[in-house]
Parts: sequence; C-alpha cells; structure tokens
Amino acid sequence: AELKSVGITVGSLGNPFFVQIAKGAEAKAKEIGGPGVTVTVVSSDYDLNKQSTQIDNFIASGVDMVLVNAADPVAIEPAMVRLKAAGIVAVAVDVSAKGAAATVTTNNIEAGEKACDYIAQKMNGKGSMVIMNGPPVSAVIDRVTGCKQAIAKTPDIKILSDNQNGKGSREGGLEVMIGLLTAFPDIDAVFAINDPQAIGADLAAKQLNRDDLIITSVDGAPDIEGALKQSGSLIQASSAQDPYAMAQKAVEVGNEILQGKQPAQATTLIPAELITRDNIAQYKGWTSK
Amino acid sequence: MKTMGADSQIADEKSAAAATRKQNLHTIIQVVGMLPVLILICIGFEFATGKFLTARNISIVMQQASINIVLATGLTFVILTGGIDLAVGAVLAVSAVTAVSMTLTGMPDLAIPLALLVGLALGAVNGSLIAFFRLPPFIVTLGAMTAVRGLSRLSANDTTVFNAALPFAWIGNSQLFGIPWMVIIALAVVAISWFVLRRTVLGVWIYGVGGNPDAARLSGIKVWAVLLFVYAISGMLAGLAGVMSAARTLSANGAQLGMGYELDAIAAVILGGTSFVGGIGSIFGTLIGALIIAVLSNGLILMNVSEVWQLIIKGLVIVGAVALDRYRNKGSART
Amino acid sequence: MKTMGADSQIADEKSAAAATRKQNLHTIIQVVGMLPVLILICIGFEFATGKFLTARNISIVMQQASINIVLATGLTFVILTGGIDLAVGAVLAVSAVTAVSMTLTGMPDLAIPLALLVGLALGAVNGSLIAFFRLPPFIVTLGAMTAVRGLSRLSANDTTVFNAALPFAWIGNSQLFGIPWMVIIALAVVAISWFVLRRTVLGVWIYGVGGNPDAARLSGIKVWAVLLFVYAISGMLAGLAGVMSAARTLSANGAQLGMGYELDAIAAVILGGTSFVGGIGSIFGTLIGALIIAVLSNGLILMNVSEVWQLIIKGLVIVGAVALDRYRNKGSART
Amino acid sequence: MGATALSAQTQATRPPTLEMRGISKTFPGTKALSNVALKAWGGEILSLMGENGAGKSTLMKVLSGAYQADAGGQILIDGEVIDISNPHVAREHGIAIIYQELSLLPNLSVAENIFFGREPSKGGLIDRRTMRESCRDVLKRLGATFGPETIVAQLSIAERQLVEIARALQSKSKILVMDEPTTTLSSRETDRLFALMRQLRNDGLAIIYISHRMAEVYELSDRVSVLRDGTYVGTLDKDDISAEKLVKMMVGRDLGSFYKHDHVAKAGRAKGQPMLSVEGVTDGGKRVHPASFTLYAGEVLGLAGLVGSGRTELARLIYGADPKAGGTVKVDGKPVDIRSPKDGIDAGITYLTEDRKHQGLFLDMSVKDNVNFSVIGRDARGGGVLNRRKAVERAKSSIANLKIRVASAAIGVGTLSGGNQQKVLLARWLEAKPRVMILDEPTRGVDIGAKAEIYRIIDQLAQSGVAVLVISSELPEVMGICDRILVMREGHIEGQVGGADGPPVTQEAIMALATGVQL
Ligand SMILES: Nc1ncnc2c1ncn2[C@@H]1O[C@H](COP(=O)(O)OP(=O)(O)OP(=O)(O)O)[C@@H](O)[C@H]1O
Ligand SMILES: Nc1ncnc2c1ncn2[C@@H]1O[C@H](COP(=O)(O)OP(=O)(O)OP(=O)(O)O)[C@@H](O)[C@H]1O
Ligand SMILES: [Mg+2]
Ligand SMILES: [Mg+2]
Repeated sequence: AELKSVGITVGSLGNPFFVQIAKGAEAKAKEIGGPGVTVTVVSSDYDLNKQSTQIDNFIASGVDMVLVNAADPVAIEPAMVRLKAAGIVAVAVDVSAKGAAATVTTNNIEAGEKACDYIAQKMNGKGSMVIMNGPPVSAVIDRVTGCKQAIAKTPDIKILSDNQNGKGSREGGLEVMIGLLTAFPDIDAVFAINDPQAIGADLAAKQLNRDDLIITSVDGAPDIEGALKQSGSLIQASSAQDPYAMAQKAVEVGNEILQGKQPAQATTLIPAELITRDNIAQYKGWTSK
Repeated sequence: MKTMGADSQIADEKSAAAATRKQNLHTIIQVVGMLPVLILICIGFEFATGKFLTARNISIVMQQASINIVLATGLTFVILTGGIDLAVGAVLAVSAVTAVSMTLTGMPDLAIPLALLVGLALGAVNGSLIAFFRLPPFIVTLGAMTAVRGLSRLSANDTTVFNAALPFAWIGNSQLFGIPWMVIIALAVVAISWFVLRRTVLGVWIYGVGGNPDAARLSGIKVWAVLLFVYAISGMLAGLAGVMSAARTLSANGAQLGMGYELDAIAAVILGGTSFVGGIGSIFGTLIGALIIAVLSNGLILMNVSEVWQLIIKGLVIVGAVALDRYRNKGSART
Repeated sequence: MKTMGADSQIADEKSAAAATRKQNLHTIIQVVGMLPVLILICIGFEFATGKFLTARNISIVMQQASINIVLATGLTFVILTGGIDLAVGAVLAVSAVTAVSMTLTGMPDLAIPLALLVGLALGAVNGSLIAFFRLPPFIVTLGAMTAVRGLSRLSANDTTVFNAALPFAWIGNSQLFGIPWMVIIALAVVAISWFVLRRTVLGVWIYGVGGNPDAARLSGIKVWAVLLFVYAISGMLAGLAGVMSAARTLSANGAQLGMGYELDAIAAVILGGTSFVGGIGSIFGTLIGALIIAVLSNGLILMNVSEVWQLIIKGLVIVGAVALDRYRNKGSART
Repeated sequence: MGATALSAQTQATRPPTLEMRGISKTFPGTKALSNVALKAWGGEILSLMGENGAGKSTLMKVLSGAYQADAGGQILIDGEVIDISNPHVAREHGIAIIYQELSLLPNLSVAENIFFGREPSKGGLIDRRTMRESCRDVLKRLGATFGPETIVAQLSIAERQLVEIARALQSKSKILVMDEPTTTLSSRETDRLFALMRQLRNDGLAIIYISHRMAEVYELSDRVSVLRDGTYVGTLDKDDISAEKLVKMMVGRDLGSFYKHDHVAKAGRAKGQPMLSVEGVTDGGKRVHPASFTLYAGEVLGLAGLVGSGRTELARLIYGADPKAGGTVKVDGKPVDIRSPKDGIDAGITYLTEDRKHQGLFLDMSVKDNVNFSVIGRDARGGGVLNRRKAVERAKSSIANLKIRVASAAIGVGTLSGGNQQKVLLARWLEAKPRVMILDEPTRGVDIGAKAEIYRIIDQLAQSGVAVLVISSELPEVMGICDRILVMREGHIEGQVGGADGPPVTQEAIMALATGVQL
C-alpha cells in the first residue's frame, strides 16, 4: 500500500509542541509518499468525544494512516478498534493509546522526574516548593506524578500546593503564580507542567520582585531556550522532548506497518533530556523552528 | 352581515381563500427555514469532495450530529421561553461519568436511569432558581455550568472512567435496519419534542410564556411550572446526551467532555430560526441547524482543509447561512 | 387647572416631591447594586486567609480584573442595546498577536494603534452585519468568534509570538504613583464609558435602542448608527484588552489567548445588573461584576482551594450573589 | 367655534400642507390601502374615520415613515413631493405622530422619552436641566401628575398615553397625527387635550385626528375624511357632518339607527345573588386604599375615575395579578384565596386588561391561539393533547360573532388593526365563560359598530347571570351600559351613583366624586 493521506488529531494546535508534531509528520509523510500526500491536522481539545468524531471523519475521508495524540490513553480504544476495522494504521504519538498499531512517545513520568530531581538538587534537599498543575490530561498527570516521585525521595522538601490549574498558558501561569506567591510567601521553587506556564511563573515572580525562585518545567520549547540563556530569568531547567523527531518517527513506523512490516517493538520511547543553564549551549532545540 | 350583497360576500370569501393560501405558503417557508441552505451546503461539499453524499458518510454525519441534536432540542424548549441554559455541556459530562461509573458498580442496570435522573435534577435546580427566585437564566446557568463542571471532575476523580464492556455500548455503536441507534434516538427526541410543542397544551404555554410572560401569567398560566419544566427537560436531555456520549466512547472524562458543547447547541437553535427573545421558533429548525453544523465539520475535514481555515470557513458559512435565510425571508421577518 | 383648589395643588406638588425622593433612593439602590455583595465576599476572604485585604493583594486583584473590566465595558454597550458580542475573546487574541508582531517589524510605534484599529474594524464588521442586514447578534458574533479565532491563529502562524523587549511592556508591568498602569487604563475606560452612557445624547440613544428598538426607530434616530457604534466600541476595547494582555505576558498566542474570555466578560456584565433584554444596566455595575469575578479567583487561590472545588464554589457564589441582590432589591424589581 | 375653521374658499386658494396621492400598501396576504388620497391644511383639524381595519393607522404610518408605501403614490408637503423613506425624514419635515399602539421607551424617564432623538445638547453632551424644565412645562399643560424623572415603565397606560401626547406636542411640528389618543383618557384629560389641540390649530398646525368616538369627532373636526376597506371614500366639511352620513360612508350601506344605538337598554336585567364581594381589599395603601363593594349576578357595575385613580390596580388585586396586602374576596358567597391570576380564573373571575399589547396578546401567535389561550387546558384531550378541531371552531365563531376583520384564524394577531386586536382579546375571555367578568376599557379602540356589538354582548352576559365589572374612562359608556357606577379617586372608592340607593346618574355627579370638587 502506498501512503497517500494522513490524518492527525492532537490535543491542541494552540500549543507549539503539537504544531511541531504536525510539521514533523507532514515532512516525513511527504518524504515517503512524495509532495502529493495530504495531511490533515485537527485539535481534539482533549475531548474524547470530539476526538472520536474526528477519527470517524478520517475514516470517511479514507486516509491511510492516523496519528493519534489520545485524549485518554485507555478510553481511546473503541476509536482505535474502528480504525483497525477500516484497515487504517493508527499510531499513537506522545501519549500511548490502547489498541494502536504502534506507539511513539516521550516518557512523561521521567520528564517530570528529571525536572524535579533538579529542583531537589538545587534546593539542597530542603525547603518548600509548589507544583503548578495544568489541564487534567494524561501527559500532565504523568509529569506531576513523576515530579512527586522525585520529591518523595527528599523528605525535607515540602509541597505547598499541587492543585492549581495554570491552563497550560502564559496568562494562566502568570495569574496562578501571583496567587500562589501571595498565599505562600516562602516558596523556594516551582515546577510548572509545561514551558508556557513556567514563563508565566517567571513573569509573576518579577512582578512581585522575587529573584530567588527556582523554576523548572517540561518541553524544551524555543521560548524556554531563550529564557535559559537570558541572565535575569529564574527558569533553571526544562525536560526537553523533541516533538518534530517524535512525529517523524511515528510516520516512519506507521509506514512500515502499512508496507506489511511489523516494527521491532510496539512502543518506541524517546527519552526526555534535561536542559539546564549549564548545558543549554549544547542543546540543538526542537528540530524545526 | 345579512344586509351584505351576495356579490361582495363571494368576493370576500375569494379573497379570504387567497389570503389563507398565501398564509399557508408563508408558513411553509417559515417551517422549511434553513433546509435549502443545508441542501446547498451538502451539494457544495459533494462537488468539492465527491465523497460527501455516500450513504456511509451521511450516516456518519447524522451520528456525529446526534449528540448536538439532543442538546439543542432541550435548549430549544428553554430558548423558546426566552431563557438560556449554559450548563448543558457540564451536565452532559456529569451524566456520562455517572453512567459509566454505575456500570462499574454492582448495579449496571441503574446506569442509564440514574444518568437521566442526575440531568433532570440538575436542570430542575436551575429551573427552580429561575422560576421561583426570578434570577436571570444566564447567570444561574453560567454558575451551574461552573459548579457542575467541578462536580463532574470530582465524581470522575479527575481521570477518565472507562468500561470496555459497557453494557449499553450498543447505543453508541450498533444499528437498527442500518440506521445507527444514536441517530434513531436523536430523531425520536426531535419527534417527541415536536409533538409536545405543537400538539399539546404545554407547548402552547411554552410559546406563550416566551412570547409574553405577563400576558401568560394574566391568562392563568403557572409560569413557574412551565419554566421548571423546560429547564428540567433541558437537563434530562443533556443527561441523555451524556449517556450517548458514554456509549460512543465507552468512557467519560469529567474535565474535558462536553466543554463548549453549549455553544454548538445554542448555535444550532439560533441557526434554526428560534429567537433569543422567546416565543418564536421550531424544533424542526433546530434539527436543520444542528445538521448544518455537523455537515460543516465533516465536509471541511473531507476536503482536507487545515484547521485554521476550517475555523475561518465555518464562521463565515454560519453568518452566511443566516444572511441567506434572512434574504430569502425578506419582508416576512419580524426582527 | 382653574377648577382645582390651591390646596390640592400644593398636595400635588408635595406628593410629586416625595415621589422624586423615593425615586432617588431607588436609583441609589439600583446604582450601588452588587457593591455590598462584593464587600461581603472580600471580608469573607480576609477572614479565611488573613492575606486578602493587603494593599498589595488588592492591587493584584485589580490588575487581574483589568482585562476583564475592559472587555466587559465594551460588552456593556452591546448588551444595553439588547445584543451580544461573543467575539471579544478572539478579537483580543488577534489584536494581541498584531501588537506583538508589529513590534518585531520595523514599525514598533504602530503596534498599539494598529491593534486597536484591528479590533475596531472587526467590531465594525459585526456591527454592520447586525445593523444593516438585521442578522441575529448571537449568530453573527458566534460566527465571528470562530472565524476570527482562525484569523488569529493564522496571523500568529500557530505559534506564540514573543518579544522579550516589548516596547510597551510598561503597560503590563509598571505603575504610576503605585497604581499599576493596567488598573489606570481599565478605570479610565470605565470612567469614559460612564460619561458616554450617562452624559451624552448617544448614551440615551443606546439605552433607548435597547429598551424598545422599534420605538427608537420610529423616533427617527438612526438605530443602525447606534448599533454600529456599540459593536465597533466593543471590538476596539477588545483590541485594547489585547494590547494589555500582550504587555503583561510580552507575548501572544493566537490559539489559546482569550479563549472563553467572552463568558467571563458577559458574566461580569450580567452580574452587574445589566439586563440581557437590553435597556437596563450600568457601567458601574459591570465594574463591580468584574471585580467579584476577579476576587473570587484570587481569593480561592489564596485559600489554596483545589481547582475542582474552586469551580464548585465559584459557581455557587455567582448564583448566590445574584440571589442575594435580588432579595435585597425585592419589591423594586419588575422582573 | 366655527370662527377658526377654514372656509372652502381659503382651501381652494391655499395649497394643502399635506397631500397624499395614490397611496397603496400591501402586506403579505392583505391589501391594507389601495390608491388612497388625503389632504390636510394648516390651521384645521381633520378627522379620519373608518371601521376597524379600514387602514387609518396604516395610512398614518406611511406618512410617518414607519411603513413604506407601494410604489406609485406621492406625498407632498407644502406642495413639494418628498420621499419619506424612514421616520427620520418624516420628522425632518415636521411630521409628528402619536401611534395607536404606544411606542415609548419603557426603561427611560418621561423627560428622556419626550425628547428622544431631539435631546437638547451642547456638543453632544445632554442638557438635562433644559430637558427637565421644558418637560415639566408640557406635562403641566396636559395636567399630568407625574414628574419628568419618572421611569415610564412605572406609569399606567393612560399616563403613558399622556407622555406620548407630550412628546408629539413638544416636537414643534407642522403636521400632527393623533391615532386614537383618547381611548384610555378620562374626560378631564380629554378636555385638556382638546383645548390644547384647538390652540395648536389656531397656531396653524395641521392636525389629523383618528377616533371612533362620534362625539369627539363632532366636537373637534373641521373636516372628516373616511376610509373603507383600504380605499378613500370621501370627505365631509364641518357643516355636512352627521352621524348618518358618516356611518353610511364608513360601512358602505345604510344601517339606519343601528349605529346610533350606542347604549343598550338595561331594563330587562334582574339583579341576582351577590356574586363578588370585595371587603377591604388593599395593596397596603400604595395605590389602593381598602376598598369594599358587592357585585351581583346579572349586574353590570361601572368603575369610573380619573387617570391614575387606582381602578386598574384594584381590579388587578381582586383578580390576583398583584399581591394583596389585606382584605378578602368572596365569590358566590364563599371566601376564596386568590394569590395568582390562575386562582382568580379558578374562582370564576376573568380580567380583560387595558394594556392589550403588553399584558394581553401574544403578538407572535395566531388569532386562533390567542382566542383559545385560556381554554386550551379545558378543551384538551387526555395527556394534554390539543383539541385542534375545537380550537378552530372557537376561533371561527369568535371571528364571526365579534366581526373580527381577519382573513384567516391562522394569521398572526400582531398584524391586525388595533380594534380587531381588542376584539380578539375580548373573545379569549368570553370563551372562558366566567361568572365574574372584569373588563378594563373593553371598547378601547373598537369602532362604533363593534362597540354596539360589545355592549350587546355585555348585556347578554348579564342577562345570563354573569356579574360584570366595567372599568371605563368614557363616561357615556359607563353611564350607558351600567346599572350602578362606583367612582374612585386617589385609591379610594369615593361613592356610588345609580342603583336603587344611589343618587341619579349624571356626568356632573360622577365628575364631582372623581375630582373631589363640587362643581
Ligand atoms: N404589519 C402588518 N402586516 C399585515 N397586515 C397588516 C399589518 N398592519 C396592518 N395590517 C392590516 O391592514 C389593515 C388595516 O389596518 P389598520 O391598522 O390600518 O386599521 P385601522 O383603520 O387603523 O383600524 P383600527 O380602527 O382598528 O385601528 C388590516 O386589515 C390589518 O390587518
Ligand atoms: N407597576 C407600577 N409601578 C408603579 N406605579 C404604578 C404601577 N402601576 C400603576 N402605578 C401607579 O398607580 C396609580 C394607579 O394606577 P391605575 O392604573 O390603577 O389607575 P386607573 O384608575 O386604572 O387609571 P388608568 O388606568 O386610567 O391610568 C397610577 O398613578 C400609576 O402611576
Ligand atoms: Mg388603527
Ligand atoms: Mg386603568
């Protein structure tokens, strides 16, 4: 079978991370199937029902492959079954998806763990911190879980708050952080579930004239590269993923299945790499900008 | 009348008959409403993609529209009384969570009744606040939307509840004589609602309360009962939509499920010609409105339009549709 | 008058004076509106956290409220005419993207004017469709919300545009005599709008169009001009809010920024006592409404209430606030 | 009085201030006007007459720019053809109009209403002081008791009518159209209004006056033009005006004495048992002080008073439309607890509102639904399913009985002429078959033929044992059809005229009670 069209459903195209996924997938698809390949990208807004509908639309339009960034790794199964029944190759990206032919993902738990290990280390194992939570989706939940696992190893670090939603955006991060800093004047460190929220937290700290905060996050987006290079910024580290490469890998794996070759292992894990102020110079960044 | 000449009487009757005919034609135009626009859009998509008007795709579109049809039908009742219900999306989520959770307990048979009941009860709470305390529907249901969303997340414990062996999965994934059950349910809801609105006393009262609440009260209508009814129904239908959604995905997520559905549902109602002021509109219009929205989403994906352009085109088509409809109805429009 | 005794004339004047006094008292109650509720909520939070009523926190709350205040002020104009503008959140996003993008080009000085102009133009498009083609405001601005969101994503190329050295960053982060510029701008917008609505001919027309559009038209005023004005103003203020938002985060994201802001803004307006039906309401009420919403968000975070409970409490307080207000105004309320 | 009337000669030599030629207006399904002509001169009062639905209001709305006439007609002002494409143009040309269905801005103050669209301003800033002062002046001239700051929504319908009139007077126009301005006014306000109209006429205004009250037309008009079925029939000069001629022109045939027969004989009515006993009903003294009276089966009781005397308010209290602060109501000797209109209806009382547009009709619904609205529950089949056949029957018979001018019962009631709308509302309450019927301004805006019909119906109701309470501001009406008349002033029932124990019914006696001034 030839690769002629690809459908992609991701959490939100408002997040540059997913835009990179779309771009990576498109580039790879065109590389494999030539410039005539059509790639359709839609946002599920993390709503499983909506995602299910989008998958049906992909089935109706007769795509060959669907990349699914599942709104829920388990509950997506019925939709994956429908894809399979229609003879379409389904590849899970970034988040695992039960019933997918293959999965290509970053280990989000590990990403959270690395970012918070770094915090624990910088805090010398004691003090108080907050976890600035985000939308309750699996990737975010995993990152928070990972972070908590890391902090659990250092009993002298107290988590003051882990239940405020920064909505995954700068504005949300800014507003929530201002509130948290007012409520808890003695915060030493912040783990933000993604880069935009970390930047928002940084802005909040500046507004309240705090310059002794440690902020880490997950993503390694271009913005955070700038922040890590900038001298005044409080952001110390981010667990970088490479969405562009991840999507390319996913299309590659999917195409193999389409050609009748089963991949060596069902899940391809792309490790998260912690970038810090110290190693930022070596960071290549997301492959495409 | 006795003194009137036979001639003038005949003339009178003739002109009356003509007027009646004109009136009927007029009513038909009103009732048919946006149908021509829908057909136009469908034909457009067929030309553009060649895949649109296949039996399978039509069935998919209908199925996709079905949840919105059910929500929008409930909202039609509410909007006909001049109110609004912003909570339907959140109620849908709570009910879906309830339904799925119940199937995981020892009493799976109670799943659907309980989900409907939860919807009904939440709707009734809104209705009571609006009917008895005369609070503005927008604020009450906005508050409810927020609070119920919290409730749905609480009840799902902020994760997705999932049951691969959902006993009522047939609702979401099976067919009867080739027609998906989702579609059958949605159409049944439309038919029953049409009957209630057009053929029962309650229906006339609903239109009356929306058209002129003071006059309705002075005519001896229990306005509070009518209001309570419409919000309760809207809640119950949101509950039903929740069950349908759960049946389709075998799962429910308290946080994201149903987010923004209220806007799509309201859009369907208003696109279908129901007036925000109350007292004017029809269920049939709502059906067409919901189909237009579903067709747009489906067709644009079939055409492989990028998401950004989907948004732009969808927005423009929605405005264009009402503009076209207004133009078609020109003169007959009462605001 | 001749046959009337002097006595009865005096009595007449006396009772007229009494009526005027009553009227004034009534007006004061109306104007003060939700203020007592706001104060109550503030006191509650102070008791619960001990950190709420500090100068710094109050300044923070005001700052957080400021964007919503500006949006809600624009919406007050629209809702007073009996309309609605759902597009403000999307317009905010487009304007913010425009402003930030412009600073990255050779003409950073044009950033703010252009952002305002974009907002104004988009508002004027909505206004024209509503005023000239008599399309329902809900559908027009819902369509606009969708299409403009597409536009904003298109213009930001689906990424976050970012300028660490934003020339107008002072708007978002500096103060004048200890008062944040954001707050000064928001209050200035409120003051000017109050003036327009209460002291100018245009203001009376806006109220009139909302109270009875047919009668307003029959009075020979240009209803279309009034409608065009309110939607254009709403668009322009959304543009201003976009500038403020950009100044605060030094960036703009076409996809997420402003999502759902319209609901918060509408809630502020309605909470502030402006009626959806049109013709009734005040800017001052809107200010209080926006503050209530901001105080709730801030106070609940200070109390470190989990997000789920924040939602539930927020929803209940919003409903409770209008209920309390209705109770307080009892008797004086004519629906 | 004839001194100021124009002679035929001056009319011939002077161009008319207003001339309308060949005006036609078609609505979907109806031709409301066809080729109508009209002339009016400055310095005269021209009355416009015609049956309900003849097209009077439509013609005036064409003049005011509210409606666009069909192509082919012409409107000339001072001999110049103008194109009245919207109300703004009409106003610019000095046309002011009082619409039959009030068109005020309920949420604004009286002053703001009166000056709406013409606000005194300095550079766009509204000059409230000037506005208030001049508003106070006009209100005083009209004898209104409310002030410029009052919100219009708080006024009774009659008071609103005064605001409308004040607005038209204030507008400094040269053509003033008044479409049934007196239907809710009592004689005192009416007299004041007429005095003002004469003064304006003498100042050179052209006034077009529409009314169904013959007496008013006689009293005021310099000329009368008549419309019938949307066509122009003719014009009578002052000296030619007679009831017979007018009626003949209006209905197109000779009806002899029928139309003069405004008042029905009430001899045959037998007073029965006390049907409605009202004891100390009050709203707490705000608008109605404790009021007591008894209404007997088979009796027609009138309730007279000046504008704002509290008649409507008392009726609403009895009916349950507003909450009572005290007092009891007995129906047929049994105390009933009435807290809502539904309770009132269940107790056998109905109330026909004076404000048909806002509190009576469902303008977006059909004539059929409006007529049936209060009885559909009673007619319904099992499960609340509508009995549509019955509804159609009721609508048809109502249309026939009350001579409602409408092409079909399925037509929206909002498109009917004012008088026909009133008949639809009356039909609704007749269908409810009450034991006690409260009628608030029942003949508001209906033509003389229909008025006689309504009087006949009221008489029939009484004959059949219904107790009828009629609130009316038209003294000849209450005097003509009622057995007894109660008179209210400032929320009190001041006294009674007529009946076995009361003083004889005279206009003077009623006015004395109503004003508290012995003439
Ligand atoms: N907007 C409308 N749509 C359709 N028909 C209308 C409309 N307005 C008026 N008509 C019809 O035009 C005819 C004339 O109505 P009009 O209101 O001018 O009568 P009128 O002479 O003022 O009567 P009345 O004495 O009862 O006020 C009526 O048959 C009426 O039903
Ligand atoms: N809803 C209201 N709010 C405030 N005042 C009102 C209201 N309704 C009526 N009033 C006042 O109450 C007084 C009595 O009004 P009501 O309508 O009962 O008088 P009425 O005798 O029926 O006279 P008419 O109807 O001819 O004006 C009036 O002065 C009026 O201004
Ligand atoms: Mg008329
Ligand atoms: Mg009255």
